[in-house]
Amino acid sequence: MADTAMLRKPSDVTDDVLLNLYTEMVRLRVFDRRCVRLQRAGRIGTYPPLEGQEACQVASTLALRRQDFVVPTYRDYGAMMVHGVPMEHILMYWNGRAEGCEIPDDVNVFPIAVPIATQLPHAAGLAWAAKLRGIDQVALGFFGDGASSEGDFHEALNFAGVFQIPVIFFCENNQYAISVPFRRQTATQTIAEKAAAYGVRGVRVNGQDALEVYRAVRSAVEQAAAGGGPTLIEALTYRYGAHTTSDDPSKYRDPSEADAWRERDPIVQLRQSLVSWGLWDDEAETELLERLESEVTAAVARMEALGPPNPDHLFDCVYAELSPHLERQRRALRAELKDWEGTDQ
Amino acid sequence: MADTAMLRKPSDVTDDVLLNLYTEMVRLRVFDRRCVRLQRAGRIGTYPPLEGQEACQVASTLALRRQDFVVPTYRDYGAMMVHGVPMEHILMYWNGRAEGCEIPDDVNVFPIAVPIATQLPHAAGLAWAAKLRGIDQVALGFFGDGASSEGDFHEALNFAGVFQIPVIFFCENNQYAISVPFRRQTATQTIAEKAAAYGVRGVRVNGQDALEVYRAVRSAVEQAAAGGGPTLIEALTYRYGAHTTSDDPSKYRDPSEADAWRERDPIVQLRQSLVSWGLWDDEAETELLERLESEVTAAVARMEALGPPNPDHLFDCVYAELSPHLERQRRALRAELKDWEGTDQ
Amino acid sequence: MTERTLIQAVNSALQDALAGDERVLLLGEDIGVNGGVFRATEGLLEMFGEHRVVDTPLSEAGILGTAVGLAANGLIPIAEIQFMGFIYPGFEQLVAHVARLRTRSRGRYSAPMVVRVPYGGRIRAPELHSDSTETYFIHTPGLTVVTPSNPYDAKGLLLAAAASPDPVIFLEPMHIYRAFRQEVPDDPYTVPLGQAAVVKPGKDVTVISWGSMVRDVAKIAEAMEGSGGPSVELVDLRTLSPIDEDTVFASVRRTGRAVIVHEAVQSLGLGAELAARISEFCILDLEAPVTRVAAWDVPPPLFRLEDWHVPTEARIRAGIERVMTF
Amino acid sequence: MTERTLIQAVNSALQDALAGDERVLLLGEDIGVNGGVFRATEGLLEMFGEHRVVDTPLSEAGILGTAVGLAANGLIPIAEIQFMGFIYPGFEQLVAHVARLRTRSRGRYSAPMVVRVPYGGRIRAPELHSDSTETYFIHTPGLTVVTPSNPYDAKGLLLAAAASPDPVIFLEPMHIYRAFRQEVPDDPYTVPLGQAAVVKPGKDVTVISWGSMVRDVAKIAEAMEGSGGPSVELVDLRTLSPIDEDTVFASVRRTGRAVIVHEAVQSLGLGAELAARISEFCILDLEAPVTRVAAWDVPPPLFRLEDWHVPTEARIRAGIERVMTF
Ligand SMILES: Cc1ncc(C[n+]2csc(CCOP(=O)(O)OP(=O)(O)O)c2C)c(N)n1
Ligand SMILES: Cc1ncc(C[n+]2csc(CCOP(=O)(O)OP(=O)(O)O)c2C)c(N)n1
Ligand SMILES: [Mg+2]
Ligand SMILES: [Mg+2]
Repeated sequence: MADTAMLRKPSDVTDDVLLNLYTEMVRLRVFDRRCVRLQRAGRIGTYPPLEGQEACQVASTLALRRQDFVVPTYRDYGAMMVHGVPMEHILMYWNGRAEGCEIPDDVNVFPIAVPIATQLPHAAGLAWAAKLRGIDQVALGFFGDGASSEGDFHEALNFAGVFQIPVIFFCENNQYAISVPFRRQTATQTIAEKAAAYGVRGVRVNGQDALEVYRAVRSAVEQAAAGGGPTLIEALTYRYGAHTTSDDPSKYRDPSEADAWRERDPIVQLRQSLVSWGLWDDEAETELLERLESEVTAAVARMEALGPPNPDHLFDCVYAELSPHLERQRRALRAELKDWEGTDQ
Repeated sequence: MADTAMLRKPSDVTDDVLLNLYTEMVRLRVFDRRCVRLQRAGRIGTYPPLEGQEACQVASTLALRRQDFVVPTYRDYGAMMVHGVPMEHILMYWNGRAEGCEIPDDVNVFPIAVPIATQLPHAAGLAWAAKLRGIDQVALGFFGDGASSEGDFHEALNFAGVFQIPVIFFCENNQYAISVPFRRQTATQTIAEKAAAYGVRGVRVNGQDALEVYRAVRSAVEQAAAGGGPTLIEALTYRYGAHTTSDDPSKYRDPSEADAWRERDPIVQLRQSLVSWGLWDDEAETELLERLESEVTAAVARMEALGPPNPDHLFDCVYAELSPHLERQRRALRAELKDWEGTDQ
Repeated sequence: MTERTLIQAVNSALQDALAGDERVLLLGEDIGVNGGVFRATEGLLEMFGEHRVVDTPLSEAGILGTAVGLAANGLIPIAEIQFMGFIYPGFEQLVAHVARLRTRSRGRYSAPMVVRVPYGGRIRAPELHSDSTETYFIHTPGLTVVTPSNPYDAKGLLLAAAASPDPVIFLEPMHIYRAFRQEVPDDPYTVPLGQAAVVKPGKDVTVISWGSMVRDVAKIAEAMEGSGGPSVELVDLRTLSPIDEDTVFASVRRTGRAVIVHEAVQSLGLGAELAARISEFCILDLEAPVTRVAAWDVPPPLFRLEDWHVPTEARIRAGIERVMTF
Repeated sequence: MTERTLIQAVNSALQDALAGDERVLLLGEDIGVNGGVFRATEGLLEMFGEHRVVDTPLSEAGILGTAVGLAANGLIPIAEIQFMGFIYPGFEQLVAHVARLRTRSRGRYSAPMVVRVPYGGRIRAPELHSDSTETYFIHTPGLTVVTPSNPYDAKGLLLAAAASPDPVIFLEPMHIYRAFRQEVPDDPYTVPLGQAAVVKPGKDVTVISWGSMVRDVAKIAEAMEGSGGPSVELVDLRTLSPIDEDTVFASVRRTGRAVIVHEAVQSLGLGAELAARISEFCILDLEAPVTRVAAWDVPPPLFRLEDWHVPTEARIRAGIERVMTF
């Protein structure tokens, strides 16, 4: 994006949206950096940082309507929060707490999919149900560049094409699947071109440009909602940090690569634009950062205020009702814990 | 193919090959029709006829070299025979006899894959091994139009593209997966165009034209052998008959469709050309049919001359060696059979 | 009431499910225009239209994966997998998602669906069309696994499965799809999940079986009894997960002897779990060790050998005699 | 001899396998440049080059499916699946092909390969990274299933697996990847497949376990014995399929009591098969019913609850006491 272009204020996006895009991106970054520190301090478990991918997650999700579904991977807790999942649930999840899996009833976010690409058929199914039920609702399924190699990617895209499902497949192509570079993942140059193999629209956008992402998703939502079927959007992006906190990126890539990407940082770029359009200034920035730091601090406090894990959670949502066999197992565990609480181990 | 074109004798294919193409196609047809009758008479089990697809199976396989691998589906027993599997083994297989699974040591044919698309990664692996071992060998994996919807199709094509594997994926697009028409299988117009999603060459040929198929595969073999990587070939074809002898095609398609395809019958077409080139006449035809009928009769006789099924076959190839547990089970079965033979049940 | 075969009972249940709840839809390969390779869905496309009886692409992960989304967004998919040997491409979706969606979302979402799977051998089918791998599903917490042994139960259990809030793997024994007819009500009814049935009372030995083997055992039991042999109590397990321990244990405690008969291979077939539980909970009543009669621990063979793979009459008799003479 | 952790022993075995047989190649996600997410393949790309240590696309069916072809055409693939929870997308290839290739071709082809799979819980890993679903593989005829409980066995069993003519699922207990070191020979050696080990002799009760639980049981057994409890004979099964009945039965016949401890969920966990077989073959020597101590029959939870899911010390002790006081 040329500097001159940045100076022209877009007419197709309201100031509210522009500010929202920015503040949510900053929110994710503040959250993300805190989580990396929390993990280092042993206060949460393994954590997959998203820094660098904020525009992808925020702009795509803000372009959805409240009724639309967000179908995330492990790295898309940012999108989940933007769509309404409380921050402390995300913290609890990465801290291994069952409570972290809770999703409020009025928030259309699906649980995090850990097995790669498996969420894409879910997104197709959710949106297909909406179509069959005559509901005005789309689903957006996130996935990574690596996910494009899995069979589930193929089967989901194919269903979407055949049944003209109102679903959006949003690829955060951060160019690595853990250590494996994109060129080892596929012999094509892009993910977007794969859409053609399914009779699906394919679009490639700059994933560091929140506005470009926003417009692409908004248009895909409009088309889907109007019966125009599915879209595959590939957003070129980069994770600055490690794959997860257990990963050491210096094993497989040169740190200069991340530095180069930071030059095109989505947050810095949007801030410059907002400032140039008179929508943002240093004071607003300071205030925002303060507000976000305390939001995160409060969420961490709520996570840490949880009592000890509740062993009933092992059993209570496996089936709608416990079988006598599971009831017996639950009783046995309760008895064991009672003994255990009685000792001072 | 226009009639005038048929009159010009090709200069890039020897008379031997032309005659081979023809006689092998007729051989498959004679075999196939006999099998349908055998099944009706209860002399073999469920059987998937190939009539209509002879050019696909014969011309593709004849374009391979002896050292190349044929990796078949259940419908490609025709290609298997062309590449050297004895006819009686095919009969035994469809008659539920373990002996039918035998493949001669010097015949590079893989076992029939029943689960759809699963053979495609095998073909890629076989050819990849050849490449890694520096052997001049390619593998040709057959598949149907329906198979293109499975994840294994995707993963195999993707590996082939990434590792530039000397493999050929040969689609017999007969336009139905059992009852499901091609347009319900994918939103694209062709299978060939899907190759682009993997950086793989894609070619579409007339599957009723043996020469066109032969040339496409020959060229793909040459490219693969020269380090030029994989090719996906889609041959448009049609099965005249039922999916298997358990299937009733009148449930899902108009008989006139098959009639129209018979007008472009691959055998009739090639015979007309051969006759016009002076390579074939009625006498040769009569002689060929007689020879083939007795070949099939002899193969059927060999199948039917097999003694009772040997229960040891249950155990003898599961592991390289029997564990004591399986040895005990085999002993128990032998004991049971001894008792059973002793009675006159 | 109409005399129906098992497959006709399935068809009747599917029709009732579609008619009774507009959230129900059928998904599968060849289930629409063709009416299913076994004709389980015959006539339903015409009755309910192509949005409720959906011919899908050839794609089991696609079927089961989209079913998760369909179920989570208010529909009740009943998926047909053509044969048990072809459910494996969708295994990841079943194990990682279908079975765990409720837990993973702490109840916000669930995946009420039925996965219909024709299974078992003895129909002279081609390779890989004869697997009995119910263990894979029984060992997966979150799934309910059901199999009927007769037309009446087939309809009632299938309607119960469709009404279940949890995903149900509904195994249909192909061997008895058309083996016999039974009076089956035309109206909808349910046979409760999780309840075994004592299909034949007896006092000397309990035989536990399910699916197509129930009929074999019943015949053998009658023949043995008729010729002065032991009195066999035959328990049709019907729901394979969760196990109806009350019925099983009560019977074994009464008879003091247990034989389990199944088509799955022996090692870690469900007989192992039943034997382990019976030995644990009924030990003081057992007169003999629990005996299993199962398929040998080798892959299902091509069909000319399949009758030697699954329990034969001789082996079932021998199993019963073994516990009687211990 | 070098003191090695279990993961280092795996690395050493892989190095020896690659050096000792040029047909061996490694396939997997992140195994090359990155040296594996657990560092099992660290340094091997540099030593053997990218044709022998192959970073594949993210595609388990692709890995296992091409491995079938690679193995059938003269190579010996050792595939790494990143975690047990991620083998399911390749399940069809394993069950329908890897396990059956020899049978299906009557011996013309076979699929000698090793599939290395980190498994089990208790490393505070994210969701789905803690499955112990060895049952799926044990119940599949044609597969050999192996798991070491210490560094020495890890290297020896892995080299035996690589030399096996049959496909081996090699389960690596992540919990003890780095838990302790042991003297491990630098040179290649094998620990035979199919042989359990009596890792601690005893006379009152046999405990059978495998993988990471062996260490837990050993500690508990010593503590119990130290405080005047029963004398425990601890059998490390090592090969889960086929089961070494000789060792297991001999031990149980001697002690008269058996407890099985595993991380897999109880229902149709391998404990079920062991209990069934022991009850069948050692019935006359048993002083108490065989007891199982296993994970509860629910999915492995997020990590804050995982220690309550798998057998705890209290539960293992209670199991041993239960058979002692029966
Ligand atoms: C089926 C499966 N295989 C392997 C893994 C282990 N794994 C976790 S993340 C990852 C890389 C994913 O790469 P990509 O799709 O590009 O997403 P990114 O992490 O870059 O966001 C792998 C291999 C998994 N979670 N699921
Ligand atoms: C994984 C799997 N699912 C379902 C089936 C059942 N089935 C056998 S053949 C067939 C249709 C295959 O169609 P296509 O790939 O076009 O090949 P064709 O039979 O037309 O040659 C189906 C669904 C199977 N064999 N494997
Ligand atoms: Mg990535
Ligand atoms: Mg077809």
